[in-house]
Amino acid sequence: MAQVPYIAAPSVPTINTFLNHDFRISSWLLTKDHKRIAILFMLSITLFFIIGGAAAALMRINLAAPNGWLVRSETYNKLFTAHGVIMVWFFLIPSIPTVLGNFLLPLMIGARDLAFPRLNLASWYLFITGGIITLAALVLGGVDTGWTFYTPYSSSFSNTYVILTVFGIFISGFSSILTGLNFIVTVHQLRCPGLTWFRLPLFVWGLYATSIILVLATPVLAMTLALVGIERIWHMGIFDATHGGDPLLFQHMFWFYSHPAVYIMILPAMAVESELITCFSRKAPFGYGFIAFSSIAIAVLGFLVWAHHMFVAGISVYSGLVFSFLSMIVAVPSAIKVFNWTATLYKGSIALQTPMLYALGFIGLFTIGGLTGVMLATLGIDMHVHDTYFIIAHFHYIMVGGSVMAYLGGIHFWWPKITGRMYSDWWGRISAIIIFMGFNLTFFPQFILGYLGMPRRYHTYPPDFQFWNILSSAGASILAFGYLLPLIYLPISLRYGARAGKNPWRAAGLEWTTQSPPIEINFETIPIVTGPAYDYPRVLTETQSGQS
Amino acid sequence: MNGISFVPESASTTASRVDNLFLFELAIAAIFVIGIFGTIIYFTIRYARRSENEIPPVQPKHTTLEVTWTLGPFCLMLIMFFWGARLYVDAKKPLDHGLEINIVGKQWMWKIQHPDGIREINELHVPVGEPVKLILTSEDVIHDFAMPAFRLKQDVLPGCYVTQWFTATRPGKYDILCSQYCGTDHSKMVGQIIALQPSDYAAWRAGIVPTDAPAAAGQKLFVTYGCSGCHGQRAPSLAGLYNSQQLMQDGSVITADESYLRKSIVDPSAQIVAGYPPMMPAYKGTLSEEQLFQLISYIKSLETVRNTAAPGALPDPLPAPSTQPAPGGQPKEIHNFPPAERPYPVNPSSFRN
Amino acid sequence: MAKQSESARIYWVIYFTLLFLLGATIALAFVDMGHHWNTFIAIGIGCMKAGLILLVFMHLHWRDWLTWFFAAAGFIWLAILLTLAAADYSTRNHPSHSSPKGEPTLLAPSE
Amino acid sequence: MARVEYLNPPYQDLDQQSHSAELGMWVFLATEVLFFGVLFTCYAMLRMRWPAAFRHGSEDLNLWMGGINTAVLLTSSTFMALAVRAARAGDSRWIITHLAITAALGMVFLGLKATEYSIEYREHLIPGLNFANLSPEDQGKPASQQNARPEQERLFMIFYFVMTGFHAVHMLVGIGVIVVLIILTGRGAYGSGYHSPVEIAGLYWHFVDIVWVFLYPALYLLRQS
Ligand code: HEA
Ligand code: HEA
Ligand code: HEC
Ligand code: CUA
Ligand SMILES: [Cu+2]
Repeated sequence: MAQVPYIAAPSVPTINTFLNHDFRISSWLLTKDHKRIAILFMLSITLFFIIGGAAAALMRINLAAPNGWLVRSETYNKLFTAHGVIMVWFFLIPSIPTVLGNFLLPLMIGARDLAFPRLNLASWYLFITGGIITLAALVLGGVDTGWTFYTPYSSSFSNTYVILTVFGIFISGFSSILTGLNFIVTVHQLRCPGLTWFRLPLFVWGLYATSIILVLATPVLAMTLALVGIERIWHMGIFDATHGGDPLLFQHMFWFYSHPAVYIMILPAMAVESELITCFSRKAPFGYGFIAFSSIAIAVLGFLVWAHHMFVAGISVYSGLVFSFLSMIVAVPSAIKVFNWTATLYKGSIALQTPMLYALGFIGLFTIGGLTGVMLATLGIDMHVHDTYFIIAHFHYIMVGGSVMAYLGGIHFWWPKITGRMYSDWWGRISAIIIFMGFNLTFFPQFILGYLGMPRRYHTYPPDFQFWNILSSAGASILAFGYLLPLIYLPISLRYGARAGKNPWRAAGLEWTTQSPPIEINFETIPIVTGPAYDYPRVLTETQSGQS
Repeated sequence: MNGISFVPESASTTASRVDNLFLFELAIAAIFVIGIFGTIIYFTIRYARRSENEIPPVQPKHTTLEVTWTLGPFCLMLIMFFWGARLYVDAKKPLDHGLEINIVGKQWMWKIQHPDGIREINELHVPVGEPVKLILTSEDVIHDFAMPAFRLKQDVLPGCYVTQWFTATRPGKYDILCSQYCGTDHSKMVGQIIALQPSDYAAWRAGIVPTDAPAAAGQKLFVTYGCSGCHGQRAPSLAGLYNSQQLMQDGSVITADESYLRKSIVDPSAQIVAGYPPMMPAYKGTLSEEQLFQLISYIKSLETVRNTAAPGALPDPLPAPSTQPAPGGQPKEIHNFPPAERPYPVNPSSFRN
Repeated sequence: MAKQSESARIYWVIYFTLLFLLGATIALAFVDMGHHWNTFIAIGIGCMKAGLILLVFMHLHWRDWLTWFFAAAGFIWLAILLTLAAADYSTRNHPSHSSPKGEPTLLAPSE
Repeated sequence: MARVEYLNPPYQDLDQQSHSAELGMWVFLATEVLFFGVLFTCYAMLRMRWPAAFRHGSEDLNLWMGGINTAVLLTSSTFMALAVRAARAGDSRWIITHLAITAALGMVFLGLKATEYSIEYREHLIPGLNFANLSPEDQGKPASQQNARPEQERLFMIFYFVMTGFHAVHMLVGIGVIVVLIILTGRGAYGSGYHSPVEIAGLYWHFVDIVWVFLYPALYLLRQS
């Protein structure tokens, strides 16, 4: 079933778009257009996703048997480190903000670009430089510390390319900071006339909350990793007990960044989610204010809970109690969101097109991931399952089942806007379903493995655990197949897809009032906003008469 | 493939408590997950788009609903928090009695010393029904002593002592799995806890020729490393030192627990006892973690009440170390942590070097 | 955004206040006030100096709430990091911190 | 008298553009606070851990040179503020003069800092290079008169060098920016209509000053218990 655009694409053979006004390579590599930079980011993170995914595939194949039959333990350790580092810093953290955020933020607030277009380009270059350095470290021989770089292993014992990797992450950290800074200033300064805070799309709220974390947490990571590098070079002993330092100090600093960082990965996903759910049920979100403020609440409270990763690491029992309690509190705003999305469906006009399938999958999987997160925040349970596959399952449910699903949903939703073409909805839905199935088969068994006690980062394991591992590996191959499909049908749509028209989904939002793909300066004239966001009755009546 | 199991064996007093809490949260999670999935499926069917032109009604605000689903989960989470906190505090507060076992983790094995001198590697024999207190440290990186069948784990840090206790409830063999990534052979850093009925345990001990008990070994070290040359003469007597209050040169007061003793030996200049010159050499690097354990066991066995004489007064005669701990592995004199000085709950990792 | 006067005087006033505070903090470093008072006072004076620089040299005084917010954010977040980390460190049993200076004890050698 | 040639694409007018730039700088400074914040936090935690050794470290630093350096920086900040004032008044001659004094004082600061480092080198205080338990003077003395350094003083010195080092790097960047501004002002770029780069560079310079205002007491002055 080919997608029939709702607005018959007017026969405009050569419309002028941001894509076709200049074809030279330099016009891409030196572009200051946020839309082109978004596409540069999209291509780069896709590459990183494939590399990280390949590492995951090798790991899963190895874990199909308990004896570590495929790779040696050194290699396995390098695989999961590469997988974690790449997936976190070079795929998921940049994913939604730099691709969808970059592309859509100015369009959604009626601006011609981000506040600092040159910084935006610099951000991509920093990202790519950091990425290349990290990849170089992998090619030269890899790192085996895990993505968490725990000292003193990383600072004194590992003899792999820690410094190079850490340096790559350090550089790409500045990319994050610049993106966050750019978004914050853009939202404050460049909203078009009439676009008050409470008329903003929820996507913008989510990105704003994300940016706050990017700006305030990333420097902590940068400095902490710099200290690890310094320790390695000069054997300083800040994190080394034999010199009077303290290995737990590193963990405090690392998680002060990395817990907020997990919200960097989920807040934009939630932001996408809010757009998808409203569009495909053609209703304003239930509890706009609650969803908007819960984003900010998550961003702020997220900074208060970091030591829940350290419950059994030797922190004081008192701080264990405090951090457990605070972690429970931070789960409340997430709960608010889940319930509000579900309530938005009520009495809607629901269409299960590809983006919506991803969106619904997101709610379910995020809920499972989140609820298991609350289990981990419960002290009595964490002291059994800490650093087991239960953790692995928890965060893959949120990060893969949640964030990656939302990213894919967002890509499918805005693909017509970005490229001006419709993809095959049939293939889209098939792949969404395959990914959902494959995902659950991969990661649900890991909860059981975790409760059984299988530690993470194990290259070999006691044979009792094999059954669940085989299920998980089987699931992973289905999952990989599912991910393969969009990599095929989306590029195909660029050539063969139907033209999309301005607003194929009949969605609300300023970005849908522009041409698809937009022109270079987004809007011929800066729009003026007169009503609230998500005014679906109006949008639907307008688009009905074909005038949008 | 070795069968399919959903829940690990349960063999300690903590295990069933953790399981109960887990089941409780699992039930709540299941209710929410099923509820949310159910609602979504129902809505998508019930409100499926029937015509391209339908315009859904605008939904009014519903503050009561919002407040309900904010406070509801929050209250549930409070229950989880308190329940979990209870368990955690019980499991992590140091035990003041029980069979004390020293464990040194190093890449990639566990070295275990029993109080009566029995040593094991990657195997830990314990009697059922008796509390066992582990004092753990690492020689290199961070490890984690995980005992899934007991539902307990504790990170093992270099340069400091952490404690963890458990009481086995069922005889059997249970995994020890190093759960903190520690390098190449992290996944091979596994071992077994062998829980035995008290009678079997006694038989096992009888069948093993113990090396020197840690305290006795420590006594020898005390002489070979020259400690006895100073202590009792120019340096403070160590008798009765363990768990006493010490005044330091900088005016602070310290309880002389294991960690303090360790640091006094490894790095004496960090904390100087009031009234003495900082002349003691640092033994860092000279003594292995195991030897440190032995020296400390020896110092702990020196029971005499501390003399409060000023420096320069006649030194105490060095009392003879008490002999082996009573059979049954009970160290005799561990009256740690009088509640007055140590607020409850006490931190497991009492201090880090 | 309130209007700022054009006069240079305020900068010099602030400058000499800053120098005075600098002198004060150096002088106080030689006085032993005990009970960590030296630390609190030195950092306190640092905060005063920083405040003056922020308010006048960086014109924060004449800026809107948004600028105030971001000017404060860094410090507030740092305060979170410091307090919660210190909360952990001070409740672990460091022997060197069992009790503050000077308390009489049972078993210490008499002076 | 908006100077249209400085208006960049996404903005409607220069005012909006200057405000954005300034806000951007404030946000950036917030990240800088946390950047240094990590060092301060680690320093504070380890200082809590080893009070005596860190105190000994503070005593080994040169309080007076640090004090003079603080005064130098405060003076430079004042001149920076005056430069911004001149920019608002559109007086490019005074912009250049004040900026030049600021940069010169910055160089003086770095010079003094370098001298301090070299003294510390002679005192055998540099970890990883020549840190030793005794200062060279103490080496000949009988043990009872030696002022031996506790082992953990090494840690203190590490923090001292890392923190002041990062601060010095920020100073260098600041001086570079000021030099560029002087050149551009000389070409007539900034006047009363448009001077936002001067304002922003000012913010940055003052911030670097603030960092030092905390570094100085934290490192040099905590000599009592
Ligand atoms: C996007 C990423 C992401 C997100 C959003 C979260 C969200 C949460 N995480 Fe997760 N977490 C990770 C990624 C993430 N996490 C990663 C990567 C790790 C491992 C790092 C490593 O060691 O490598 C980890 C590890 C981790 C740990 C450490 C475990 C350990 O190592 O021992 C803990 C412990 O508290 C935790 C808790 C939580 C909690 C409470 C939330 C909450 O925010 C969840 C809130 C959501 C909900 C609660 C669901 C919706 C609510 C309802 C449906 C209402 C009903 C709810 C109740 C009644 C409870 N996480
Ligand atoms: C954003 C984050 C992200 C994402 C998307 C993923 C995706 C996946 N992860 Fe990952 N994972 C992490 C973040 C992530 N992970 C982190 C942070 C860790 C901790 C690391 C550490 O301990 O330090 C971890 C650890 C981790 C482990 C534990 C390793 C261990 O502790 O020993 C496992 C094991 O199963 C695993 C599996 C997978 C799988 C099967 C996927 C799949 O979803 C991936 C599927 C994708 C592809 C396969 C690529 C795309 C597909 C194609 C291009 C098709 C063609 C390719 C093939 C046919 C191979 N991950
Ligand atoms: C050169 C003499 C000398 C030697 C050798 C020596 N010590 Fe000491 N020791 C001292 C002095 C002096 C003190 C008190 C000052 C201080 O705290 O450093 C002390 C303090 C101690 C303390 C803390 C005592 C208290 O009252 O708090 C312990 C424990 C200790 N030593 C154990 C040992 C052990 C074990 C050895 C051998 C491995 C050893 N010492 C070797 C001189 C010595
Ligand atoms: Cu030891 Cu992992
Ligand atoms: Cu977390």
